Amino acid sequence: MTQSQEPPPAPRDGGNHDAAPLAHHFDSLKQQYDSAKLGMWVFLITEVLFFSGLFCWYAVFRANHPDVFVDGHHFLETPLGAFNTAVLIFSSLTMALAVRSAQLGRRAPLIGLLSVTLLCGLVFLGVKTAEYRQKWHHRLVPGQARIEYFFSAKRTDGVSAPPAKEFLPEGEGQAQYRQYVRQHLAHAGEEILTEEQLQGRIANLRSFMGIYFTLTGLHALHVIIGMGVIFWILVGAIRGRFGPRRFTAVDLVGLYWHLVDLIWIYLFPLLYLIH
Amino acid sequence: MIDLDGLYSLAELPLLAQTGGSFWLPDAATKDPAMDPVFYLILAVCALFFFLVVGLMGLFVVRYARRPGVKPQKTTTHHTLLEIVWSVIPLIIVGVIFYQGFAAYMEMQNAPSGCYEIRVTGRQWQWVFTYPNGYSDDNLHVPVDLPVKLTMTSTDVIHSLWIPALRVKMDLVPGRYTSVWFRADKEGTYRLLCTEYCGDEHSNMLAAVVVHSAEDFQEWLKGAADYLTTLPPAEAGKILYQRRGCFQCHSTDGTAGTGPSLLGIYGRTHTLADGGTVVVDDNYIRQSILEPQAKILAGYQPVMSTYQGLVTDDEITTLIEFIKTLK
Amino acid sequence: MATTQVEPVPDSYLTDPRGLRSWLVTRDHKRIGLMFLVLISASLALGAVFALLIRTELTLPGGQVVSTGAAYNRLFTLHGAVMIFLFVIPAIPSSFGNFVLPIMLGAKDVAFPRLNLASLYLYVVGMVFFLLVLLLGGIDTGWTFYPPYSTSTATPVVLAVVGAFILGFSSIFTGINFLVTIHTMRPPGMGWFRMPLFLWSLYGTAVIQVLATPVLAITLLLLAVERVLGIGIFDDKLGGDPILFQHFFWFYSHPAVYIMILPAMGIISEVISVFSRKHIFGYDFIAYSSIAIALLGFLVWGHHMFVSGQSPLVAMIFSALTFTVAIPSAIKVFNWLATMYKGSIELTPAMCFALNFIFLFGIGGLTGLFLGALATDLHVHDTAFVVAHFHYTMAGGVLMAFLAGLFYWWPKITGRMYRVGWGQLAALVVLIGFNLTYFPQFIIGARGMPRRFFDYTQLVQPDPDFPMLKPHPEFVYYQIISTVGGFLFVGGLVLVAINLIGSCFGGRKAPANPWGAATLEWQCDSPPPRENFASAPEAGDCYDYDDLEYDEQAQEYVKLP
Amino acid sequence: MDHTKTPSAPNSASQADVPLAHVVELRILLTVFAALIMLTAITVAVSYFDFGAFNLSVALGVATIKATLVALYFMHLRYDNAFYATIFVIAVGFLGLFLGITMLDAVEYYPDVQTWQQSTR
Repeated sequence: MTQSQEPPPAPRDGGNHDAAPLAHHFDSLKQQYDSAKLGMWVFLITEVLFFSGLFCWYAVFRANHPDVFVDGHHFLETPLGAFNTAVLIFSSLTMALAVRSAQLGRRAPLIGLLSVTLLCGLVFLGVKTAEYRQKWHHRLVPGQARIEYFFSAKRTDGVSAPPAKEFLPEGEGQAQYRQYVRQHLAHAGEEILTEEQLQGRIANLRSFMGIYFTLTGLHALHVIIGMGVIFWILVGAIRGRFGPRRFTAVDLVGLYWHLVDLIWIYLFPLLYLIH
Repeated sequence: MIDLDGLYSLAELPLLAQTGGSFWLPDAATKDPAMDPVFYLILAVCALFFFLVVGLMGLFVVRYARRPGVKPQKTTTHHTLLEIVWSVIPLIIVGVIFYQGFAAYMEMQNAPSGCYEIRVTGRQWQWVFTYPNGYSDDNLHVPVDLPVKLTMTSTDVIHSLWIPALRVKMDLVPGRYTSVWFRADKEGTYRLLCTEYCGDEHSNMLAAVVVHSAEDFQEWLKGAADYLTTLPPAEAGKILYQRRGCFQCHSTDGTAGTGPSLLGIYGRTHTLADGGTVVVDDNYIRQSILEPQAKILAGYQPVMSTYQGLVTDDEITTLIEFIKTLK
Repeated sequence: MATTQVEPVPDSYLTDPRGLRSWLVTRDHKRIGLMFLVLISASLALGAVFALLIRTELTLPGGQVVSTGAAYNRLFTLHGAVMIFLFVIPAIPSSFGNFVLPIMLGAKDVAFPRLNLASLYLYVVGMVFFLLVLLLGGIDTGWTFYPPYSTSTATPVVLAVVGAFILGFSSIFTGINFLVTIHTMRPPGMGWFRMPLFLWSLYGTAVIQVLATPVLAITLLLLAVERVLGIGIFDDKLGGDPILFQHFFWFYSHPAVYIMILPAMGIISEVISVFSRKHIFGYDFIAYSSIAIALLGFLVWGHHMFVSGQSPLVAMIFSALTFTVAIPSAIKVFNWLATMYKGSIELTPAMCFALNFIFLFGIGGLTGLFLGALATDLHVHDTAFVVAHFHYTMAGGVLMAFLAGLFYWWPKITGRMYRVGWGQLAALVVLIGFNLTYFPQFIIGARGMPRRFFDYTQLVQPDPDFPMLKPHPEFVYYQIISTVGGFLFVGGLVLVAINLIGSCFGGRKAPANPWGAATLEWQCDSPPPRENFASAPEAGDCYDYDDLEYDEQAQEYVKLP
Repeated sequence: MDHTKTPSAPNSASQADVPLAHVVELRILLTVFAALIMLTAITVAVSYFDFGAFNLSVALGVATIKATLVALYFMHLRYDNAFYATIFVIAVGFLGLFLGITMLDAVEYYPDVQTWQQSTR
């Protein structure tokens, strides 16, 4: 850090879009870029460790209750999961290409590729929503009764207490629910004979759906955040804010998006591909 | 002068450990507690290193205090051999401590065969000790000189059983069993406490450990279980009401507690939390004890945990008879 | 002497630019550090109030301050939560770390100044959540949030959990910032092994913050999800596993104690060397030991679970690993002593607190041996003995180092000198008060006093049902000593506050280098100008005091030509 | 830890044309994409066969190959400073440590849960 002379006047925004403005506390663009990139990598590490809690939860349950997963995965649509995997991988490609375009200073491809990436994110979320809706319809969402209660007028009528933290709905819904579980498992080639078996399956399903919704829900949240920042750099790209020496933001968002993809690459077999 | 419920005045308080045991550890109910030698070994190591470090520190502060015109003396800024020596010596010492602690732990962990087995259930905020003959008590009675194994679980939150005199401690975790074993060599009465924070009355979750001679123990066990048959049901129920801690939530004088008062509750129709009604009869009381969450009276929280497996059918009958008398 | 005429102060970071708004949107690491210092000190004060209430309550058996266990449980939970999440974790990195880290590197700021400001605001939001919890009546789970108690209690647990979650991100952001700054912004001539040891300790801290804190975040999130939606994770009634929570929680919370203590050790390394006027002994070993502590700290979390129902196999592994982490700490202490040997020791307040640190942390660390060894842990786990142990390490370690750092850098931060004599007195009062408070708790803990115990009446009275049961009336005696000590301890802290705050009003203007330290922060003015250095500082050996001479006239150290 | 290997040896002089980062070739990116899609197809396909105890290992093995490809090429780890790859591997190592020990313990104490469940059923 040669501070003997004044640092070169930092090019401010406007005029030169090829090089990033140099913040006052850095000496060179390289130093600034490397700092940002290292910072992003360290942040990605925190993300890995964040998800490690979920994977640990999964691993402990899978080791001790393998039947939970065998029963539960019958209720997921493997083709949808596989399709979503392909969509995310494709979006990763377009993101990687977008970073390349930014590095090469090609504005039009950059805008196009970012838009495609964003679109892929939307498709992913769309499929996810369809899957979630189906689960909601069959009352497979953990805490569904409590969520319904929260959004209903009952919450404020002063009489009704919140439903217990139970998975099974009350009354008529329960009969339907039992019927659905029974039928679905029969469809998957498993005949449920006794009430005890059915109870066991329902308990398993409840554990599995807890894991499924928490894992995919948190992943989906990351997808949404990723789409938010992609939208932000898309706006920047349209305004011509990136250039061969000014692509840090695209690069970092790309890293984030790839990590989101990477996590899904594990979630897919762990949740959908079970025997 | 501060007077503690008329028991001690401040001036009479014992200055040091005049109440049994050593300065550091309480009275032991076993002849050679496996832990004690480890405790004193570590204490000695601690004392040695503390006086070494603080002694040297004090010495240096005095000896090398800044004096005008006196420069600090040149010494080397590193000495690898020295560093290795003072890394390896502590390593060896902690290795020894680990081994001692581990060996004693294994002794305390592995129950011998032929243990007298007692089941322990922790609940907010009470201990229930169930003997092989089905009798339950809220204090722990054990025979002397016989290894005793406690198989423990909890019906609500995590508790922890600690008997300082026996140097044993183990958590009671809901949804699973844990166990400890011990052999008391000295007859007497000792304290048993809950050491895992478990809610409002955590500090009142106490019990006594009574170590009987072998004959006394058998006699006690026989006699203790007898009250159900020798006393009229309502009176037996009253004893049970006290022993099982029902009084903590359910009063007998009409004041509402955590749960409804039992005064005059029998035979009346009550509104439930979900809007329905219920007549308090034998069946409802039985259900409320075994499945407390099933029908909650309006105005109360579903906080009671089940007594399933903790009371026998005969005991419930006596409790119902007792409740009937509360008019 | 101290109140010479107040000279006009040249523009420093404190006054340039002026105005409240310039503070609220500042990206200057010094301002952020100073604001952290103020907020953290306020949290310490709040935690200390709870502490005194607890101490007063426990003086005698039965209710003194509060009348129910429920109220007492809220007291100790809030004391623990405030002290851990709002004080000890951010205490040193966020305040002194932020202030001096870039200056020690000769840099103008940390790598990500905006992230740094975000960290401050997250801290404030977390604080607001904790205050909300307080206003809503407090929570009663203990700071550890163990389920199923935490998933079933009626108190606002989710609010507190969200608060801790947010504070976790504040900590992560600080960690990322420090890690990157140390990596990419060292000046020419300052290789890794020429950095001040405080930076090594902050580096180790940042590693833990980055690796462990996210696990706390996910743990708390899962707890909240379980509590709100009833997903079975930790609660056995919903098909979960209560022990799993303890693994999750301690995977963060054990390394977290090194987030707390490592920077404290860093400060002590600086202070001991400067005030002994001796080059630090065994630089490499101290540096490596910081990293060793950071990494080994991850391998020992299960020693909090020896009686929890953890399997004996895993307990044995954790016990063995636990002892390895004792070695790097021992190395540091021995090196500090070797540094003092044949030095020229000056008992400034900072040095006094550093010596307090060695005294108290020594006891705290050594008594850890009782808890690491399996057999003894079975006896003393969850008793007042543990309370004493971790207060010796956390309050005796972190707080003493915090105070040492405060007295050490105060002239640099505020540009004012405090009264040395009063500082020394405070250190003595704190030392005596501290030992009176906590040493008795070792004894009563080992003799049968559990922790988190509202009312110990039944332990000190004969039991009418069991006349043979020996009560422990001596507990009362020790508790009284402990409470008296507690007030003395806090009194010492008040002395510190009066001395330091008073120095802002008419204290002597601080010279650039009042202590004769060789790290770079003493080469810029006190308080430093906005961009720290007028001209680039020269990074030399940061523990070489040979060319620094005390100038009686200017009352500061100057470089010999 | 040799500091010259960490990002941006700080004394890099003022330089207008030091490249900031490597630009990955188009061909490589497309190849990696094709490989990823193929691996996805494979992992779905093999999930219909039963390898007994190896099912999970196969699925996770394929996932790990895919993840490595993404990290090496899409995330540039192959071309960037080795330090990024190092910390990424360390992070995964800590994940393994956390998961491994916790699982070891959970499996060890599980019999106590089972006996409890059987006795209350």
